[in-house]
Amino acid sequence: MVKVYVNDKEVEVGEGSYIIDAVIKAGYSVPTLCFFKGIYREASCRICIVELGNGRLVPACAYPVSEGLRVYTNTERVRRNRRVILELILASHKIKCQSCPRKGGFCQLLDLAREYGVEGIPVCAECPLHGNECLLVRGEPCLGPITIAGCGSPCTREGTICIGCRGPITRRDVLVEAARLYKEHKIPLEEVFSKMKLFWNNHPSLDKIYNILLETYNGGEKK
Amino acid sequence: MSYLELSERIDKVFGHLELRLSLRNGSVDAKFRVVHDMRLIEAVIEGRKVDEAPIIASRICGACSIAHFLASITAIENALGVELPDDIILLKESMNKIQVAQNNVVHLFFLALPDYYNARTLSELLSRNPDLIKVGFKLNNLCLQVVELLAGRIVNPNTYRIGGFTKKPSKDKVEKAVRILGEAEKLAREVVDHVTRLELPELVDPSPVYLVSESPIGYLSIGDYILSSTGEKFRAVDYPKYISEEVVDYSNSKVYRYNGRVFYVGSRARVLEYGERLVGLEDYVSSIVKELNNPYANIKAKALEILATIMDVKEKLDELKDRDLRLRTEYTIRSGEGVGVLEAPRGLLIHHYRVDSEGRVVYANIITPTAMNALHIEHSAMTLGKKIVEGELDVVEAKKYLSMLVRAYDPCLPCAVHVVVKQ
Amino acid sequence: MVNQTVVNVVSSIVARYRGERRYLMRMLQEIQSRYGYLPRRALEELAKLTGIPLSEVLNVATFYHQFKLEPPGYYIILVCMGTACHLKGNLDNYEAMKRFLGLGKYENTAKDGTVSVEKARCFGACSLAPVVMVISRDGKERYLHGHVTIRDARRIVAKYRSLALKKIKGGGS
Amino acid sequence: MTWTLMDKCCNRCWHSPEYPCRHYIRCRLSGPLCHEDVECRVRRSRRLKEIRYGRHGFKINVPLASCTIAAGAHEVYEAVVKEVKSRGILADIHRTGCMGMCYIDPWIELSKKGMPSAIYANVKPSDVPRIIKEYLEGDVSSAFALRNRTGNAKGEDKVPLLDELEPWRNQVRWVSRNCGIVDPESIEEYIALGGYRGLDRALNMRPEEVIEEIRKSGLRGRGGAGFPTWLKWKIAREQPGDVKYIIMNADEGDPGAFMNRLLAESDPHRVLEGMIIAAYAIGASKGFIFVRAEKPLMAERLSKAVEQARKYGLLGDNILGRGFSFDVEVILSAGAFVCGEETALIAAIEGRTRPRQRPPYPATRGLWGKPTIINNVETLAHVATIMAEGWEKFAKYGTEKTKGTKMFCVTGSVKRTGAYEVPVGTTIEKLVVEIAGGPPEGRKIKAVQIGGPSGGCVPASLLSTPIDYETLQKAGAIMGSGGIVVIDDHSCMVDVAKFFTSFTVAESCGKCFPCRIGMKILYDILEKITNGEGSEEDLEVLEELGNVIRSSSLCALGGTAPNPVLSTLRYFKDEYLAHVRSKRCPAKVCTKLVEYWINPDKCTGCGTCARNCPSKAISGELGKPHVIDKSKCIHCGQCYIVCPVGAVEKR
Repeated sequence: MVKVYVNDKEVEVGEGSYIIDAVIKAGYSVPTLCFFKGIYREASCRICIVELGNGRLVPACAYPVSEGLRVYTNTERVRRNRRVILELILASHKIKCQSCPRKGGFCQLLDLAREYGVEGIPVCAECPLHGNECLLVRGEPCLGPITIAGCGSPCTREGTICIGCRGPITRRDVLVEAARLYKEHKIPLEEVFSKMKLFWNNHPSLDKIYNILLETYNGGEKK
Repeated sequence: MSYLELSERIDKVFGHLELRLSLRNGSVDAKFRVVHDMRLIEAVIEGRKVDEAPIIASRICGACSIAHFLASITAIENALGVELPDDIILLKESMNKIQVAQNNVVHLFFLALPDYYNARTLSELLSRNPDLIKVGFKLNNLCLQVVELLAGRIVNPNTYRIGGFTKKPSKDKVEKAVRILGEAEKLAREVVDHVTRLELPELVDPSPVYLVSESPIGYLSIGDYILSSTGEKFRAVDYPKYISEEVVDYSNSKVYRYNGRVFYVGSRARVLEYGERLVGLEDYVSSIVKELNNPYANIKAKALEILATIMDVKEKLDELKDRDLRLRTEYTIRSGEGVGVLEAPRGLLIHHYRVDSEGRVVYANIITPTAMNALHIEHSAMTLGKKIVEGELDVVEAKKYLSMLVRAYDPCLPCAVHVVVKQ
Repeated sequence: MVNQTVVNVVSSIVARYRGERRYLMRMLQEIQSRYGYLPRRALEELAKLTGIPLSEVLNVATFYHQFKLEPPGYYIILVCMGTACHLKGNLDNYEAMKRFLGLGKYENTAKDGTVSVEKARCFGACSLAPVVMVISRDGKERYLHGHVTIRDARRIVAKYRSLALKKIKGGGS
Repeated sequence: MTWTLMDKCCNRCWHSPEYPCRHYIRCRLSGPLCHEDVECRVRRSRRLKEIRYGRHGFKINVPLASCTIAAGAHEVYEAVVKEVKSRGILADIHRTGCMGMCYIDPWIELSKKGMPSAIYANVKPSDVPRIIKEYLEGDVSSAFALRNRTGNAKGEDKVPLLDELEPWRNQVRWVSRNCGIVDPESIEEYIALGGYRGLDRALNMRPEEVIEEIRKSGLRGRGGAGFPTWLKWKIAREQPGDVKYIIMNADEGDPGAFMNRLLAESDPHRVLEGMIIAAYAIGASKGFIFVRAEKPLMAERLSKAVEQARKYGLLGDNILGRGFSFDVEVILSAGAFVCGEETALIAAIEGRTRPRQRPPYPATRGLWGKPTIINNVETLAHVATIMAEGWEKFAKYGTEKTKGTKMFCVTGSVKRTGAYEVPVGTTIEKLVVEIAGGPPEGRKIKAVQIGGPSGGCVPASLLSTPIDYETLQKAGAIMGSGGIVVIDDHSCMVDVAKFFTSFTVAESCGKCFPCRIGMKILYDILEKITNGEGSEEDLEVLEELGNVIRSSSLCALGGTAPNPVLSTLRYFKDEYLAHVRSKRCPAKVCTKLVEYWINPDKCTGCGTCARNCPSKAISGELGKPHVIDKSKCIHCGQCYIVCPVGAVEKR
C-alpha cells in the first residue's frame, strides 16, 4: 500500500494505482474526458490535470502514485489550466448539439463548460427532445442554437423559444451551423434578429453575428 | 420648532427611495422621491413585436415578473381580440395568485415584520425569533415551488404565450402543486394568526379612496373593469378618462390621481372590496376590517391574502387536475388597442398597448401600483408630520414610523421608474 | 496485371521482414523506395499480409514526414525550412519556385510530373543557408544547393525540370 | 592489398569474432602482446606512421561530410584525384569528416613530411591545381591556416596557426577531437588514434564501476534535458529482468543544430564505442541506432561503423572475450520532430506513432515494456572519451553543476558559422562573438535563440549569460541540443516567434489538446499580429495560453513549444507592441506592415518588378522609373525580391 495525500488528506491505495484512484478514494473528484477505467489511459485530453506538491501539473488518470505523493485537485492554477484546455477542446469541437446523441443535458463537455465558465456550447445541448418537438421544426425563431448554455434550458423545456438571455456564442462555426438550421427549417432571419435584439442589443459582437448568419443563410441560397 | 426636515432613505424596500418630510412654520410637506435609476421599459417595448413585449415587460421587476408578464400579455390578447377559454383564464389567474402569495410572504417576513419586533435587520430578527422567520422561509420556498410548476421558472414565466399555454401541465405536476399548497396552507394559517394580532401604530387614512380591478367572481381574478371605493365602475380601456397622470420634478416616477383625488391600491383595497367573498376566512376578515382605514394595516391584509390565495389556488388546481384542459387558442395578428388590468402583489397594474397591423407595438403605457400609491404615501406621511407638529410624536420615533409607513405600502421602485415622459 | 506486381513486390518485402510489426516503418520505407511513394494498393496488401490493421498502417504512413501518399515528381526539390534558412529567406525561394511552376497552395507537384517542390526539415547544412536539396524519386541522385537566391531558385527548377523531361523520355523510349 | 592494423600480424594471432582475444585493442597499438616478434612490432609501427603521415609522405585530406559535400567537396575531391594523377605524384588522398568550421567549407589540408600542414579554405575545384603546385613548391602563403610550423616553407609567418585562430583557440576539442582528422569509414584509423581504448578499459571494470566513473565525471545528457547520465543508467541497471535495450538517438530534428550529424558522420566509431560502453554498464543485450532517413550519409556511416565493429568482434557475442554480448541494429527513422522525445522514439521503433505519458520512464518501462536507455549521439561520444581518458580530465571543464564540454552549432547572422565545442559555462558572448565572429559588418545582435524550436530567445543584453542548463532556464531558454541561432537587427522577433511556432504546429503529433490546438491558436494569433490585425489583448492571450501549454502538455515537445513565444514576449514586448499598437514592424520584415516604394534615383526601369507583381500595382514605362500604386499593393514583397538593382525599398 502506498500513502498519498490528496488535498492534504491522507489516503492509502494499492501499489501501481494511479492518482485518480487515490483522488476518488479520498472522496474528491477530477473531471475526465478521454479516460475510461480499464479501457483508455491515453492522457490526451489533459482535463484531469492535478497539481503535485512540487508544482508540476500531471494528468491524474495516467500518473502512477508513489509514496508520500502530494496531490492538489482544485488549486487556482489547476482550474485556470483546465479552463484554457477546455476552451481549446471546444475550439476544435464540432458543435452540432442539435443532432448530438448527448443532447438534453447529458453532455460532459457542457457540464465542464458550465463549471469552468467557458462559452461555446449552445442551449440546444441542454434542451431535451423527450416529449418535445424541436421549436425550430415548429418554425419558431428559437435562439437555442446560438445562445450560451448553462441555464438548463427552462424555456425550451416548457415549449417556449429560447430568447438568448445568457448571451450569444460568437464562434463562427456555431453560427454557421445555426444559420443552416434556420434555413433548413425556413425560419426568416428577420425574426431571429428581432429576438436577438431583446437581450443582445449592446453586445459588441452583434454585427459580426448578424453578418455571419446572413452570409451563411443567403450564401446557401445561391447554390 | 419652526423648521425641520426629515430626509429618510428607506431601506428594506425594493429599490432606492427617499422620503423627505419638511415641517415649516406649522405647514407640513412630504415628498416621495424615487431615486432609483430610470429604466424606460416602455420605450424599449415600443417598436417590438407583440410576442416580445411580454418578455420585456416581465423583466420590469424580478419580484413580480408574473404580474407584469400577465398584464402585458392580457393587454395584447385584448388588442388582438383573442378569446380565451375558461381553462386558460383559470390557470393564468392561479399563476398570478400564487405569486401574490409568495410576494406577500417576502414582504411580510423580510421587510415589514422586523419593524414590529424592534429589529433593524432581518438577521437580527432571525437571531431573536428564529422560529417565526423559519416559517417565512419555508412558506416562501413552498410558494416558489408552485410558481415554478405553473410558470416554468421562478422569475420570468415561460409557460405562457399569447393565446394560451405552451404545454398542458401534467397530472403529476398539478398533484404536486396541490400537495405543496396543502402544506403551505397550514403554515399560512399560523402566519395569519400571528400577524392579525400585531399592534399597529395609529394613523387614520387621510384619503380613503382606492381602486381595484374588478373580479366578477372569487378573489383577485383578471377582469376588464376597474372599481373604485366610490362605487364607480369603468372599463379598463377607459382608464385615461379617470386616472390622470402627472410628472413631478423631484421624483423619477410619475404620480397619479383618480378623478383629481389621491387614491391608493393594494391588498388593503382588495380586502375591503372583496373580503366578504373569502369563504372560510370570515373570522379573520371581520377581525381586521375595522382596522383597514389605517395604512399600516396593509400588512394584515397581505397576511390574510397569503392564506386566501393559497386556499383558492389549491382548490382551483384540485378541480383542474382530472379535467381535460383546453389550453391553447389560435390568434391572428391584427391592429388594435388593448389594456390589461390585474391585481399585482402591490395593487392594481395597468398595461396598455397599441398594436399595428404588422404586429408591432406602437404605443405602450404601464401604470404600476407603486406609482399610483406615491401621492397616497405622501399624504399619509403628511398626516404623520402633523402629529409631530402637534407634539404627539417624538421626532426620533417619527423617523421610525415614517419608514414603517412606507414599508407598509411595500413600494417597488424598479417597477415605478420605467415611466417615461411622453411627447 | 499492375496490381499483381504490387502484390509481388509487397509480399517479397513482407517476407524479408517476416511481417513483424516492429519492421513496419522499414517495410514502408522499402515500398516507398520502390515506387517513390506509398500506393494505396500496396498499403492494403501490406495490411493484409502482415495482419496489421490498415488503419494502423495508415497511421504510421501519414504520421512521418518521409512517407508520401501521392506520387511525387521525378525530382523532388526539398526547400529547407530550418531556422537559419528561414532567416535568410528560404520561404521566398519556396514561393518563387512554386510560382514558377504555377502551383497552387496545396499543390506540390508540377502537372507534367517532372518536379515536386516541398518544404523540408533542416538538413543540417545551416552554414550554407539558404539550402535547397534535390533528390530523385528513386533516391539515387542527390544534389545540394547552398546560398540559394531567388534567381537561383528559378534556375534550379528549370534545370531539374528539363533534366527530368530528358530522363522520362529517355526511359520511355 | 596492404596490411592493415586490423589484420592478423602473423598466424600466431588467433583473434576472431568467434574466439575473441582479450587484448585485441591494446594489441593493435602496442602489440603483439601474445607473442614476441620484432617483425610484427615493426610492421605495426610502420603502419601507424603511414596512417599519420600518409604512405608516401604526402597526404591530402578532403573532408566528406554532408555539409562539405553540399559546399562542393565532391567536386574538389575529384579535382584532387585528377590533379594527383596528372602530376604523377605519390600522395594519399584521404577522406575525413568535417571539423566543424563550416564557414571555410570546402577545405583541404595538405601535409608533407618536413612541411607544415596547411589548410586551404573555400576551395573551388579550379583552385586545386594551383594549391597543390604552390604547396609542392614550398609556398604556403595562400593557405588559410597551418597546423604546425617547420620553418621550411615560404610565407609561413604570414599564415596563422590553426591554434591561434579565434574559433580554434577558444575551443576545447574533446569529443570532436578526431573530426576532420580521421577517416570516418575506417575503424583502423580510429584505433590508431586511440579509439576503443575506452571500451577496453570499461570491459575491465564491473558495470557498477563504469557507472561510478560516469557519475564522477558529472556527465549530463547532451540531448537537451540535462538528466544525469549515470542516474539514468543506474535506474535501468537496477531494473529486474534480463532483457534491456539501449537506443542511440541520432534523429536530430532541431533546425539549426547539426552537432550529432557532424559527430556521427566524422567520427562514427566514437559514438558506437560509447554506445557499447553504455550497453555494458546497464546490461543491455541489444541496441538500436535511430537515425534519420533524411540524413543518409549519417546513416550510412553509422551502419558502416557497426559492420566494421562486428567484423572485428567489437560487437556480437562475447565482446573482446569478456563474456559480454551486444549487438546493434540501425533503424532508419522516417522523420518526425517529436521522435526526439523518448517515448515517441520508442513508439517509432515499435512501429507505432506518438509519445505517451511519462512516468513510467523508459528506464523502467521502455521498448516493448523493457527497461530502455536512450542517449543522444553526443552523450555517447562523451562516454567513450571519458572512459578512455578518465573522468578527471573531463570534470576539469565546466561549471559546478554541469561538467565537461558541449558542442554548439552557431548559425544565423554570424561570420563564422559552425559547430564549436566549448566548456559548459562559456558565455554566450564568447561563443557568438569571439568564436563565431558576431554578425556581419553593420549589423547588431538583437537576440540569440538557443535550443532550437523549443528554446527561447535571449536578448543582446544578456549575452554575458554563461551557457549551462540552469542559467539558461532562468533566462527563459533551454540548452536543447545546442543549436544557437544569432538574430540580428534585420529580423523581426514576432516573425521569428511565428516561424518557430509554425514549426511546432507542423510537428505536433496531435495527441494532446494543449499542444495540438493551443499551438495552432498561438500561431493564428501571431499571424494576426504580423498582419497588423492584432490587439493588446492578444498579447495577454499569448502569454496565458503559452503558460498553459507549457504546464499541461503531454510530452516535452508541447512542454517547451511555447518557449519562443514566451521568451520573445518577455524580452521584446516593445516589438510586439509596435505591431499591435502602431501597426508597424520595426525590423521591416512583416510584409503586411511595411510599405514598398521605388526609389526613382536607383530605378533603371527594367520592368522586372512590374512583370512579377501579382496585383499589377506597378506601372511605368520601360527605361523610366516605375511607381507602385499603394491602393493596389498587396504587400507581397515580390518587387523587393526581384529588383536587380535594389531600387525597391521598404519604409
